[in-house]
Amino acid sequence: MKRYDLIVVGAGPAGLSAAVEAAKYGLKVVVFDENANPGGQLFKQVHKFFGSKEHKAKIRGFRIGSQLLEEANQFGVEVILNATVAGLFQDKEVTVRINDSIQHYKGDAILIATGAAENMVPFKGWTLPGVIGAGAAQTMMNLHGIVPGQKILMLGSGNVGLVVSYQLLQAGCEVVALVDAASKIGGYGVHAAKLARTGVPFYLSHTIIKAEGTDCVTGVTIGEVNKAWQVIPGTEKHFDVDSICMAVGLSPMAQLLKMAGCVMEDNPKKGGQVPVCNAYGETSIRGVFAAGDVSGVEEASSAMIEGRIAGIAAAEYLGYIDKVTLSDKVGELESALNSLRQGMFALENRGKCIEKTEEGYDVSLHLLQKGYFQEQEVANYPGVTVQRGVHAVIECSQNIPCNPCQDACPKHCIKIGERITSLPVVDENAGCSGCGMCVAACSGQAIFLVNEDYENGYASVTLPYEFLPLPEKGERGWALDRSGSKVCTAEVVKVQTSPAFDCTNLLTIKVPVAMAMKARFFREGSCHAECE
Amino acid sequence: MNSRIEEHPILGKIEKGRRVTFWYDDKKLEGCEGEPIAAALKAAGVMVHRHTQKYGAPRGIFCAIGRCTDCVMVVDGKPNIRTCITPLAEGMTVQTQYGVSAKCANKAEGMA
Amino acid sequence: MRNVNDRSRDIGAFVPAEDDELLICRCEEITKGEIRRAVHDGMFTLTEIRRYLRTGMGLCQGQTCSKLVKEIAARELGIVLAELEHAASRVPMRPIEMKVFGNEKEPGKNA
Amino acid sequence: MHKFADVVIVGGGIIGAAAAYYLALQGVNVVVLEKSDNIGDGGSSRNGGGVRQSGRDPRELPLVMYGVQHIWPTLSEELDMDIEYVQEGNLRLGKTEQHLTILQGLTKRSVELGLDVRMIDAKEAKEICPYLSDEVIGASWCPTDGHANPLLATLAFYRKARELGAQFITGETVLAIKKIKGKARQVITENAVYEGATIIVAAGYDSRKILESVGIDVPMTQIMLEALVTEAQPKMFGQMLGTAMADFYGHQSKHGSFVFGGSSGFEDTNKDNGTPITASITAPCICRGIMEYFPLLEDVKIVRTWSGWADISADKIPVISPVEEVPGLIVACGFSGHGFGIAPTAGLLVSQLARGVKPELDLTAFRYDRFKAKI
Repeated sequence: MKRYDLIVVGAGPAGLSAAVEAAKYGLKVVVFDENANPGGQLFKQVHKFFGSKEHKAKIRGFRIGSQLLEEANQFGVEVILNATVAGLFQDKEVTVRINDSIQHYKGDAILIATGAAENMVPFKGWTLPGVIGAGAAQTMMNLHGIVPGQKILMLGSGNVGLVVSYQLLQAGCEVVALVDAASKIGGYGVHAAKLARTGVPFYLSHTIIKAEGTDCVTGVTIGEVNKAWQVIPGTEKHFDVDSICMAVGLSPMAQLLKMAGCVMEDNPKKGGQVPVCNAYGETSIRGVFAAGDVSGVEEASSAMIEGRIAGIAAAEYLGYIDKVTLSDKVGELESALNSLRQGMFALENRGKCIEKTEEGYDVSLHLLQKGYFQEQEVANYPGVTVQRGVHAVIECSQNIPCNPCQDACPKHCIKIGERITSLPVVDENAGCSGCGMCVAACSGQAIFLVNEDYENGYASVTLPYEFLPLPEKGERGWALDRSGSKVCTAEVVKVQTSPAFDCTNLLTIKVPVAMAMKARFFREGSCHAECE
Repeated sequence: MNSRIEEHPILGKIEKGRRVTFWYDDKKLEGCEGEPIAAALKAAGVMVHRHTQKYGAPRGIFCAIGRCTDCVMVVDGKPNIRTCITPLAEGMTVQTQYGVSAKCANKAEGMA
Repeated sequence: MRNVNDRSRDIGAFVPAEDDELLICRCEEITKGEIRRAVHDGMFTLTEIRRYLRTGMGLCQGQTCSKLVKEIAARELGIVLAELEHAASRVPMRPIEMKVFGNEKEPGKNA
Repeated sequence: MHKFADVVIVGGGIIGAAAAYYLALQGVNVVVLEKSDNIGDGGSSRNGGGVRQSGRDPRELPLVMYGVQHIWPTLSEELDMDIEYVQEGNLRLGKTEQHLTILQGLTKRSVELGLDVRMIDAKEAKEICPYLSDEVIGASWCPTDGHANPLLATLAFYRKARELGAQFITGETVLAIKKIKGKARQVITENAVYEGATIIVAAGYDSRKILESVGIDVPMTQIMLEALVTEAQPKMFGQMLGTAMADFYGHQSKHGSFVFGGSSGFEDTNKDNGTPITASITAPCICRGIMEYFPLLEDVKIVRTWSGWADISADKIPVISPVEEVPGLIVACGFSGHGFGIAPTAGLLVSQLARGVKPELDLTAFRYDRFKAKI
């Protein structure tokens, strides 16, 4: 029977990273993936990643996927696509369906990296065509170039709900509302802010009562819930929609590990039923490893590091490296992994009510309930300063593991320091040149350039813009505030596009100087009727 | 608005396979070779893939990654084919599934 | 030590709820009410509920509904989720045609 | 914890549940102890669901014929739960002359005991089941055979018995039986002592270890068989199917999915990791076996495969017997992989033994002390 040193199931971030790492130490590795293209969730993620340089921060998901693939080919990893692993048997044997045949393989070590699948929240009418998972929407848009719907309601305010809603806007859909039964937004504040300022309303403490339609979704009714999750009569609100997207969490797909007889545990913090693993990702069966969302739902960045750790552990298990090399290599990776697992969204902080940032700044409750800061709150944060001339305004208020803005600024105006979860501090006398590198580098699109001396009576605001059609210089339209409401007319005075910005265009608009700290988005549109 | 994304702000032009024709029940439709059947149907505005066995309820795309099996249809005569992961090919016949078979196969089985 | 599960312990009578009509298992079309009633018929484990109602026995083999069924059963039994063991996972992970399943080929010769 | 009951049953499978049902019907206070977490987790839920008379060992025929005449047809009604009993006959197929001679032998034996079963040629077999391949040259045909849903039948007995007051406890591993003043009185588990006037041991292969504690041995081995389940299909045929060489057996369930059991030839030596786990070579082998007889099923998709242990007694028929040298003990195990069809009858007979009533049918052939050396 054909035998490999390491058989990896799943060519996503964890699987590919593990395969690359193991191959680096000489292991003969094969990766099976049931899909037509590898990369797992990576190839659906068009947003820029968080973390720091070692986590490939500010690089878009699908570009990381291609880099991993190149590395895999470079180190001789065999990646077999359209190959469905049907079962994991005793003696580390897998049967794989390839085209119209079943093939048997054995691995001296097995690594399962099958990721996670979407949770469901049943509501009346949830089986109607048009009700889809958020991952399904991402797959349709980013993989197949198909618009999931024209008018969409998003259920779920975690990072997936926020990011996929933003991607729906980029694909040209209208997101009529973002709804979550929780009282506070689950994902990063910056993701919520970049959505709120385009005008998408947030309905926290709300849930879906029913989806309407006979053959497919034509509308939806939501209602406010009390502490006991019961809908409060009279708070019903109706929307005409053709799609409802569910982003209500992920569950590990650990069936192969359970089938093989690994000891499993049901851990709500990890997303459900996961294999019990040691620090290297080894399950209760010697030589069977698990990495990525399958052993605990986090993000792709941690999945990649978990994959590398498991890949190295497999190399040690099969005697390709000794214990000392193992602990050195894994030591570095573990510190990279731990740096990701800090801050407000760390595993141990899930569900906790955090009122202050590490530095002691107040956390904005309004941001967490409505998706945007109240005007006066913004000035509290170290990234927001008052300066003459052009300067960066960083509306970043949560301790999340992310520091690309620090490295992006050629003039070192932005400082985060050792702990990458610290809030960015703008140095008032470092002399910003207005290059906009920080605006483009920010994965959360939370950095603006503001110049209150642009012209007498007028200020300029440079904002990140990732939509089509891209407005042109001289075009007039509306400036929207953080809540997405029109605050004044605005004129586009500059549009910057450059490969260094990686598809984040910089739009500079001219607004009355009083609006400098209000205007945060632009929507073209004829404003003759409503001019001042 | 056409439900195919011609140009994406991040992904740029979406390259697709050559145009092919296929049968959807008794209508002739067009799609791109190699894209999932479900994508071609969605682009053509088709939402209902099947009607369930017990309640005859309409179902369509739900997970789009080949797991939930809600998008199954009768493809080239074979029922329960997951259209969200089956690539489209020239001349395919795709039929709405009623219970576990195409309506025209056995009227009695299908929903009135 | 296995957890001892006395099936005559009182879990209270079945009380109809207004969302009993809600469909939970999409493949086999089984409602929330049927799952709750099954628990009161004595089906105290997910494997028993699965065999009794066919939840999770459809084409997707429970990938979509098993978590929902578990939450409903745990609430009906008044126990924590972790106390309910998922049903066994079995080959094949995805449906495979009989002629393909029977067509064993040496690796590397994927014609 | 010390619990008392009239009858303590070891084993929560279909035999234990059926016996508990029939006893509870008579107002007897019953406790059923099941080692695993689930009722019916052993062979009771892992079999092909055949309610088959043809091809059975002659000694078992009276039991299954009694069941087919008196219990199976009204069992759904009696337990007020549809156990999907279908009586549309059994076809045992042959493709070679050698197969036909085997089938003729089995048929002759059953006819002598009054069973309506006969040999038919390929043409007649195809009239009964049009989907058969042309390679089938003959079959044995028994019109009164049928099949039912083993999962539902087991849980139906359990549900009704529980409703009638029988106490079922899962997760209770029985360690030993203890005599008190010469009579079997106590069942010792990891957690408690259960005491009763009568103790029924119906725990499949595990019965052997439990009975050892009172000096009784039922010669049994354990083999692992596998089955596969397909996606639902439109109704194709209602017969129970099998082959002369038993390379596969099964039926189409009311749900529309097919359940086919079979083996790879290694069922005596299949390895497991403590739980019944499938082997990578078995399902492909069963598929090939099925397609030789039913080419039309080649595109049907398999959605699940599972396996289970069968407790095979030395002479391939069960032990259903009181044990006079351990008064109060009754044994019901060793159903050798074909217990489902006779389970309701066996449950009834065991309940009669437990109540000290003369069993409906003669059980001498199933004595625990029948195992004699060959010379």
